[in-house]
Amino acid sequence: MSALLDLWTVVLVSAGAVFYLAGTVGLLRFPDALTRLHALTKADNLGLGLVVLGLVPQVGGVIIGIKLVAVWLLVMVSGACVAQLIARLVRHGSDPAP
Amino acid sequence: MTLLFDAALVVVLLGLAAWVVLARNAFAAVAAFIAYGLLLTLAWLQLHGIDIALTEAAIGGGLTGALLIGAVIRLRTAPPAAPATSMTLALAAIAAATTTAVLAACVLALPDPAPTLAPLVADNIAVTGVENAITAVLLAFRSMDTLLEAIVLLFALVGAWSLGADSAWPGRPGFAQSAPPNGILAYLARILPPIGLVIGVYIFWTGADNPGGKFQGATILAAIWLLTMAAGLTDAPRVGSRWLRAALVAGPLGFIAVGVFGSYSAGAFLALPPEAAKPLILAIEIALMPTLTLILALLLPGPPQRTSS
Amino acid sequence: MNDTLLYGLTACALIGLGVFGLIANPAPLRKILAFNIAGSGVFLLAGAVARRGAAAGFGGDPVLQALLITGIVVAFSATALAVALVLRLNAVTGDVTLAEPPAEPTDDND
Amino acid sequence: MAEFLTGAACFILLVVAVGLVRLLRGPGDADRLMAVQLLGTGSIALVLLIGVVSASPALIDVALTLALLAAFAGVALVRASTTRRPPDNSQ
Amino acid sequence: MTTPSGWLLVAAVLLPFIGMMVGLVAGGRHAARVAALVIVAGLAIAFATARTVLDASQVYLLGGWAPPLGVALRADGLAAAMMVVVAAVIAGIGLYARRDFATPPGVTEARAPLAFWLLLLAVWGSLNLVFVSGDLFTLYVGLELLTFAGVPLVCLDGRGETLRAALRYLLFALLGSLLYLLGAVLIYGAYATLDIEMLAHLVQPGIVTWTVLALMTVGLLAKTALFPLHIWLPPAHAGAPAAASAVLSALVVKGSWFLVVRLWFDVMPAVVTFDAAQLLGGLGAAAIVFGSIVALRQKRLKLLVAYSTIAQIGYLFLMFPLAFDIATGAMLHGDALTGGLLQAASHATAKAGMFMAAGLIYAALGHDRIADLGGVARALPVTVLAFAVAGLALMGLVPSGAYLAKKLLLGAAASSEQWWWTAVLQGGAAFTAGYVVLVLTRALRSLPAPLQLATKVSRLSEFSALGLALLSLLLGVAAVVPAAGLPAGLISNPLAPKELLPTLLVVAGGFALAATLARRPLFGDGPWRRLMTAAGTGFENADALLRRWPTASLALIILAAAFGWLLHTGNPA
Repeated sequence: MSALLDLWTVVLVSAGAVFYLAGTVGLLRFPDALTRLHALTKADNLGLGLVVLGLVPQVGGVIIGIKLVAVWLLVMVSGACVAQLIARLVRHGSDPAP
Repeated sequence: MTLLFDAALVVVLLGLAAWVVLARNAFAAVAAFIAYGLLLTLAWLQLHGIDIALTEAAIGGGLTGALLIGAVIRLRTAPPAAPATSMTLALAAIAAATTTAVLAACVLALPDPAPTLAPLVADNIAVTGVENAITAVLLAFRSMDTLLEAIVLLFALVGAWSLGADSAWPGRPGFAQSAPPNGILAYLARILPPIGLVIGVYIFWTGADNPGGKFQGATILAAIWLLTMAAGLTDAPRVGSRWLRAALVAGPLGFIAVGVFGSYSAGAFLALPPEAAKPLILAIEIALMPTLTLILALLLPGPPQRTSS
Repeated sequence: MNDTLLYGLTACALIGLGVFGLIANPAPLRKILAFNIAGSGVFLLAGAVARRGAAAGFGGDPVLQALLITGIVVAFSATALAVALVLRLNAVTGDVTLAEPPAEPTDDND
Repeated sequence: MAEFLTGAACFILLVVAVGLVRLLRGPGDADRLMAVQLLGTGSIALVLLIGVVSASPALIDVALTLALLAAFAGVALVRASTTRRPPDNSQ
Repeated sequence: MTTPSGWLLVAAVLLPFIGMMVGLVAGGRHAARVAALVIVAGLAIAFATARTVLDASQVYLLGGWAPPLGVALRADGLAAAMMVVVAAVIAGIGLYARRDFATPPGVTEARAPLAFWLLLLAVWGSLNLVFVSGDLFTLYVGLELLTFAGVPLVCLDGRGETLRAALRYLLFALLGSLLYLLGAVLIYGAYATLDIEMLAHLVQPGIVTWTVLALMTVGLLAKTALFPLHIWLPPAHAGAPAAASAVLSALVVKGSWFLVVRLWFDVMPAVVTFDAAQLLGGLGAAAIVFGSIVALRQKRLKLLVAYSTIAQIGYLFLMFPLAFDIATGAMLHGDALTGGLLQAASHATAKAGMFMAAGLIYAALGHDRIADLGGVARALPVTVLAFAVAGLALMGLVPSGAYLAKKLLLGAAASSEQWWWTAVLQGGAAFTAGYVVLVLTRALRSLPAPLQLATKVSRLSEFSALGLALLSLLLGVAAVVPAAGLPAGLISNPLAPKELLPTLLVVAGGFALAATLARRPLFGDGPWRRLMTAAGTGFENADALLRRWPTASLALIILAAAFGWLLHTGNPA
């Protein structure tokens, strides 16, 4: 059982790390701010999500596991909102007319 | 492996710090500083300072970043200062290198094994009734420093307010915010506060026995309040408001009151009678919490700028 | 090389970087940033010193760690006050420079 | 397990650190902020990894704090860039 | 152990802070009333503390926790004396400022008056904390409190140039605190305590302690504005409202100076070396010459007084080399320290009086151009008298505190065979005389028509300035009080030839300096004057260079290195 859980952790955390890599590559390689933003939000939220899910079996406690998932949800909400805000900033230029 | 992580962290930290200092673009420097603050949080964890990491996460990740971003954007219109001469740069580099070298020599010369007060704290912590040693130091052994820290914050706020224009006194700090009420910012400012409130109070509450405490909790609450201000959902109070001022001094005055109580019940100012130590520590923290929240939040918008809302 | 030494020496380098910025960068806001870098170097040094003092079941000397938290708060309030001053200076004079303007030439032959 | 998780932490740290090149290059404020944002999510993952490795659940509180304030820099930038200052009420 | 009257120390620190908080809530006119109440109570506490300290030093263990875990407040004679001086000066300034910082009629609250009264109390509490705190970190917090309270005082009137001065002050002071904190961290790393008394027994010379002492000293010098680190002082002190200038110039700089004294005499007396003490004294001597000459070259009275503060700060550091005992290789509490303390007391009172007088002249004339001061003595006799008395007290005439201090320091110089400091002490008075003579000759000149005053000045303000100046002039009487523990026979008949001759020489020297260096000739032109004027311009240019940010901050690092090196080479470790 324990070995299976460890395997779960290894696979998911590794996958999460790969998504971080994808996010970085997108951030560096994509041509303009909006596409970079697109790549970034997908990648880092998924990356963190996979890391979180991978770690859940390792923390040994339901409450802690829930807190762990709460971290991810929080990042998703605020990440999505900030992405929206940044996108608007990019589209309107840095000082839009009111 | 851990040392490898430490080494990588240190390299990135140094690179970011160098970028903060050397970057041409001021906004890039500020952005790098925020990133630097995030990584510093990791460094505190590696150094087993979880309480410090929490403080750094709340202050560095939240308040300082927002403060500096606001400032750098507002200063964009200002004419640039004359750049330093190459002579200055060379001398400054020599001075900086010498400083680093001498300090490094001092670090290498520190005694081994290191002297420490940890055993003394361990011997005395039981009397305070709390389990978090940092809280015991901050609110029992060296509670004077904590009282003074609250007063420092109050001084900084009074100092910042005193910079305002006479015509705006005693008005509201900062500029009016009027975000679209159904915009994404307002959305964020509606869903984050309840969560933030829970987390802030939780961090405060758990601080007696686990890492956390009034200061970290207050920072989180302050950040949340600022968010609602930025979204235009709330407005900064008038600096002339009597209730605001009363709340600003309630914490330190409550702290002093508990201290005076200690001089009657336990024989010394700020002393805590052992049987009531934990409730009194909690009382001090509860008194300080709203004051710290208000001051930390109001330090960002700065002096009063407008007489009406 | 152990971890406290690594962080201690890093702290020294950070202080050096901050000192360089404080001396060489003419813009006040950048000086404030440099002050914060140097300040975090001092705090990191304290963190390394506290970690060296780990004993009695604590991961670091709790007294110094507690002082550090106070120090971080004081540094934040200093930053806030300095930023408020810079912004106010900019609002009143329209520029931000520490250099004093040359004396008015009208009463120079006094 | 600890070895693997520490290794993963090193990897993520390096990856997001490379992403900081965007912070250096820009060109816009938004690009720089995105690099910070990536580093922010990365550090949350790192905090959690360190927490599991060192078996200290209190670290999750640090991650929670970071997550809660992750949006803060972005909001500050957007607000500062879009707030028009009143003409001059300073004097 | 906590002593029976130790609670007085807690009260001395907290009462002003509580007053500030209550004043903030009460707001408006009430803030001034709260300040008045606190000043009365604070004076009583300061005198009561001094009274108890005469019997024994007072200690208070906060929270009942003994160092190294807890924090102790301690008051020795040094601290108690400073507390009394500060309380007296605060009281004088409080009286003086009643009119300047009254809330205007028809308004419930105005910004500047509220801020002034709150900050006045804030400065006071912070200073008391610096005097009595027995812990290096609590002292750091106290220093920051003092800075945060002092900086807004600089720019109370909100003009751009004062905001710039305040920013320079804040940034430079922050650099200073950073070095201080760095020193505190290192010393904790070496000894795991920050308690002054425990450190005094533990500290051994070595690379860590040399670095610590050098860093902390230089950091504090930056806050004290000792030459060549006076980058922020002239614009800040000259631009602030007069009452605020008096607070800054007479009191705030004394806080960090006091900490240097604590460090050198009480925390690390055995780390100090002869050479390092000479360097500190040498900076003081340079400050006297430099500050006085640049003061003579000023066009505006408030700037002149601000530059004279730089010279007076120099005086405060002359005692360090004289207190160094070659036999034991350590700093000794003795006549030199007493002399230095007396100097601080007499400067605090006289400087406050002088700034207050200058402020009144500015208010009455609507300007403070030195060249156009003619007729002011007739229009404002009490104010000019206050300026004159403060000037005489600073010059060290019998029976001023500065006179007594000079006597003690001359004695220490003679007994430690450091004759060169005798020359500095005697010559310094002539420099002081120079700018006093300059201002008085201008002010005493009569005009054909009486002056039209821009505003009527307040009697209360005039007399509080005069009161503080007289206090300084009469401080020498302390020698007659047996409790002060001063050697007998320090005060002698001022008209005896042995006393009269130096006095006359000082005044004559002052005339010579004023005549040759002032911007407008006092008695006419000549080749000698042209030479001196050129030298004066050179000093002004040097001053402008030193007060540029890069120069000043580099000087800070260089000085730290110099102190570190002199501490290192002088110690056989």
